[in-house]
Amino acid sequence: MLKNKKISKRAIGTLLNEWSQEFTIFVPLRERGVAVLSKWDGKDTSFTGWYRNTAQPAKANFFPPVEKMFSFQKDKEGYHIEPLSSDEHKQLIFGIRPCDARALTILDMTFKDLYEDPYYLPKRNNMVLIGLGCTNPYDSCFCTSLGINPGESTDVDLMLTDIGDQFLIEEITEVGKELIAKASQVEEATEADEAEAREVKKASYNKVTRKIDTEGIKEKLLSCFEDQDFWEKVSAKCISCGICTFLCPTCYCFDINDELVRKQGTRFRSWDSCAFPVYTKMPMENPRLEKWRRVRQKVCHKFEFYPMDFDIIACVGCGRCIRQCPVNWDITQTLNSLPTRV
Amino acid sequence: MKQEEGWEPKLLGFLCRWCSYAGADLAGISRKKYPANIKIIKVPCSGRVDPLFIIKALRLGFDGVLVSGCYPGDCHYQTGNYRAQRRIAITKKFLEYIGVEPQRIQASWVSASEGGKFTEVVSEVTKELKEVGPNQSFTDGR
Amino acid sequence: MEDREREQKLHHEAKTLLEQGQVDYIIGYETGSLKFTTTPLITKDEDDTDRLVVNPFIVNNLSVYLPEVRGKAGIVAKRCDSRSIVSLIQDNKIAREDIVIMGIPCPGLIDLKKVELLLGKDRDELDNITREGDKVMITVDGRERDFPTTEVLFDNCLGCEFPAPQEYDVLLGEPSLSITDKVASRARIKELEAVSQGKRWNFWREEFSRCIRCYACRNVCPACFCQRCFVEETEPLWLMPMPRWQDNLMFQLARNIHVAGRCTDCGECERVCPMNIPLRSLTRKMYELVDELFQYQAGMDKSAPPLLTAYEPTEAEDFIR
Amino acid sequence: MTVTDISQRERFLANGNVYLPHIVKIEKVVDETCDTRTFHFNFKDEKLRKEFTFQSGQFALCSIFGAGEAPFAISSSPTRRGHLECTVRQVGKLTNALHRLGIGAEIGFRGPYGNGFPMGFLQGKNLAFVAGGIGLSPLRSLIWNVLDNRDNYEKIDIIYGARSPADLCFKYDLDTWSKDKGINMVTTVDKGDESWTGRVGFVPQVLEQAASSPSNAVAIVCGPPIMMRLTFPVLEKLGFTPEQMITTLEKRMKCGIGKCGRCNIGNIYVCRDGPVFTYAQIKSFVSSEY
Repeated sequence: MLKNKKISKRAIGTLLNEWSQEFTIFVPLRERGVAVLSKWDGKDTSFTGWYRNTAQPAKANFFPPVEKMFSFQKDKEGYHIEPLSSDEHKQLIFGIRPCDARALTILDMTFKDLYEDPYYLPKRNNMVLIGLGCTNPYDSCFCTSLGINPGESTDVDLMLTDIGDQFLIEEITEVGKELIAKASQVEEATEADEAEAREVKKASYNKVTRKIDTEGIKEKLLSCFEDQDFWEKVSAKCISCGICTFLCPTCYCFDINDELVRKQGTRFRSWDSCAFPVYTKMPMENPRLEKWRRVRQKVCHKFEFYPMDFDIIACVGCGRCIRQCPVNWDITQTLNSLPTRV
Repeated sequence: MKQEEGWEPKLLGFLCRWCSYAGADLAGISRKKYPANIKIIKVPCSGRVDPLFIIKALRLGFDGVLVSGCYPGDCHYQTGNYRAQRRIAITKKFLEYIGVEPQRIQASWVSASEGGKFTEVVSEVTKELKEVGPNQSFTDGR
Repeated sequence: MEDREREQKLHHEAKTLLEQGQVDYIIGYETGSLKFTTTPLITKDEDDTDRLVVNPFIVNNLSVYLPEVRGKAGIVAKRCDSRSIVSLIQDNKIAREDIVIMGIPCPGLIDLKKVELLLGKDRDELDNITREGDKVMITVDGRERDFPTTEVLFDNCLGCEFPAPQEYDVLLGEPSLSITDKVASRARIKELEAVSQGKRWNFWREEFSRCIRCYACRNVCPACFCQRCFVEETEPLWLMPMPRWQDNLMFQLARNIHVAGRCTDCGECERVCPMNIPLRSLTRKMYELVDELFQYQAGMDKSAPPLLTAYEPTEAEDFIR
Repeated sequence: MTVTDISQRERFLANGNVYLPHIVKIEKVVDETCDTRTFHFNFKDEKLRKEFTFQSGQFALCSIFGAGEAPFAISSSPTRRGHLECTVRQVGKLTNALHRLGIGAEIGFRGPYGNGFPMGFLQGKNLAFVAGGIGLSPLRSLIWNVLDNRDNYEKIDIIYGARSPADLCFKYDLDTWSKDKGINMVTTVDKGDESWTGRVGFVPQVLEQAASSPSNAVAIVCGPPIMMRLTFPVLEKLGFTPEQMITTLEKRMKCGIGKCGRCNIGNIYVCRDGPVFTYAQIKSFVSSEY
């Protein structure tokens, strides 16, 4: 029983063009040497040749670095608040990696918790995700340790696997099915294609060699939580910049600020980071003034607190924090060197 | 650059309280006329002017910034104006490289007795700024 | 001297310093967790000193850790780092007697971004990178290719005058001749200087629209040692703490002016930028301006007053009315 | 982590968006100390004015438009719904901006957020209120709430301290309470002045001397962190169990609804899971960064 489809790589342009009737399309593009998700220009599909992953995760499409929350004006009758009209236009991300797609599923938990977030969720609900399996993971990747197969994903609508000149297409959701039903260039996949895809997935899984041991990690972190010596040693070289958190696909902390220019006001929310001392600063004290406390917070939030709250580790092993770190601070080394209580 | 009819440059002046501010005061008392384009912030010394103030003023949409202090050797705090001189020189050159017209960053030495010089400086600077046109560096439409 | 020999000497020096209690900490480099990377090693433990390395990838300017380390420190320093140390001494952020400098004569470091661009491959896809004199050999897919050193060194290394550290207690190896390319070193600045003012502004505006305000450039910079940076001030609020190009650009302009005369052109800000913003085209220009206006180079003389606290009554003031 | 039922609060959302504030108007400003003021305010919206409810101990995010937003405990009692009150000490950009506002000024208000004091648990108990400085403000809401339903509670002790007589907040309330025969009221200052006739001493010491009985009692504590850290051991010494100690915590907050991240203590978000906690809960936190 063959259900999967396939499409020639050369037909990707046509496919995206068909979809662009309905969606704003985002694809990986290189801007000044940095791979980013950009609005598709209608032509460039070169990413199939060079694309490994984007420097910024896809979260920026749902939870941008800075976004307007609402605006406000003052007149004779007082203040008026104008909610911003949300952009209802449907969007489509082509080529999201399984790690980044899982990260969105993890982010959903926070943004749905208690009160639904009125900025993130509408964008999320309006977005179609076309996953593309990794064939060449980075040496910093450790997704397999977090239950992610770099070649597979159920967190997307369609999942593509690179099988040479073609992509094998798996329909994951109903939305994905409909998209494929309407696409003109899609063919039925053969048994050979399926076999090829299985090989590709297996190979890419095996290419991920960096590992962490997540078995009992929550408990291990709990037991060394108060071990100040350990955390001081681990955090010594950290320079407290925001790279690892800003580029992390599961980090969601934000700041809220007002700007008032000639009686026209706007409230913004923007990314914030637990690496910055001001993040927790209160007038009289700061619970995380010391660097080791902030590093501990970052590690524990992902591997201890998030699992306590939502029963899932808030890390997908994308390796950006290792790859982009100015001082090569490596979370996998930290996690693999947790002191075990004797 | 398109200029609106009747556009007048907005100039922000940081004046040392010991000299230039008094000079401006004197210009006022002696009913000397100078362009109303300048808004004045009194500072304890021209050395108090952090280049950040200058950048912030440009960010806020001022067309030019004037830092005015005591003549070399006359600083109330001995060396404040010398320090200001270095900072402003660097700021002016650096911002020029970034793409800000150098005329937007101005400096002068005006003593407490030079009401006349103050009016001249403000007039000249205003004239220069008129030639340069509005500062749209930080607006979205440049 | 070979890197291997230098390393052995370094291990010995570092271990002795700790053993004899001359320093409380050693700050150096150890092999990083990714290919062709090193990572700072900050340790009190004598046994750790065997992990210290010297190779063409010791990129970090370790002097950034000095103000935060409590006690005496033995630090591995290249020329640019040693100048940052001198600059920190000038600013009274650290005391000379609290530091033992293990100087590395540095013939320039390999810029992996340039290598990646040259080969169209990412760092982790390369098999080997070695350096011999004025050639760098890179092995990819089993094939070795030669490149002139000047093509793969960091831009700032290409502009580095002299390989030996400015200030040191121990020198690990003999300084060899530097391979420089002054023109290539400031090629991007020259390009900018050649275009109109408006174009230059638009260039920076575009570049800074990508900035995410991670502050890596600031935090990695030894010259940015303020306890509280102006971007964190709220009364008055100098700029919005969010990544909009106006605020990003303002932040970087003010930062550059604040570190004028302290920046030693170590190039760390540009290297760490995750958005590839050419920050050195700002810092290097400032470095040149300072030199041109005041004949001052940062971190050359530990007894000289810092640039912005000093003056010469005779200085040119032709721009002042 | 406590799962909070917010169904009652959703009707108070502006336009269904949890981040949008309602406009409220300042009706009265009371100077408490040289740097602390109580703002009385009410909704501009007629319907909200009538319908808005909250629990003692809950907080709200107040916007000073242009300056930003910050969380404040509601210091008035839900039993007295003529208006709402927040007591604010001038410590930073936002509170400075708020202090510049006077009667008639408009600010933003969204809430109520967090969990209030466990009123059911408190019923029929002896209550010991222990507060320091501006820490009285969330407790004041509860105190008036309790006094307005006096029959539901047994003995009431109030131990309140401040750095100096001039730093005592809510002097008008302190007067009323000290005259109330049903309340054992002790006011203390760290350092007195010529006119001060009351006690001198730190709150934990005074508490030890006052020695409330732990039997069928609950201690409700709020004050600066150092006071709280010293008060809990004293209460334990007096025989209070950690379950009998209730407090309300303060952290830097931006969202108020458990998303922006900064108010966490381990996996606990003060805004979402608090701000009211028993000392037993605090002791069970992963982190001691409270």
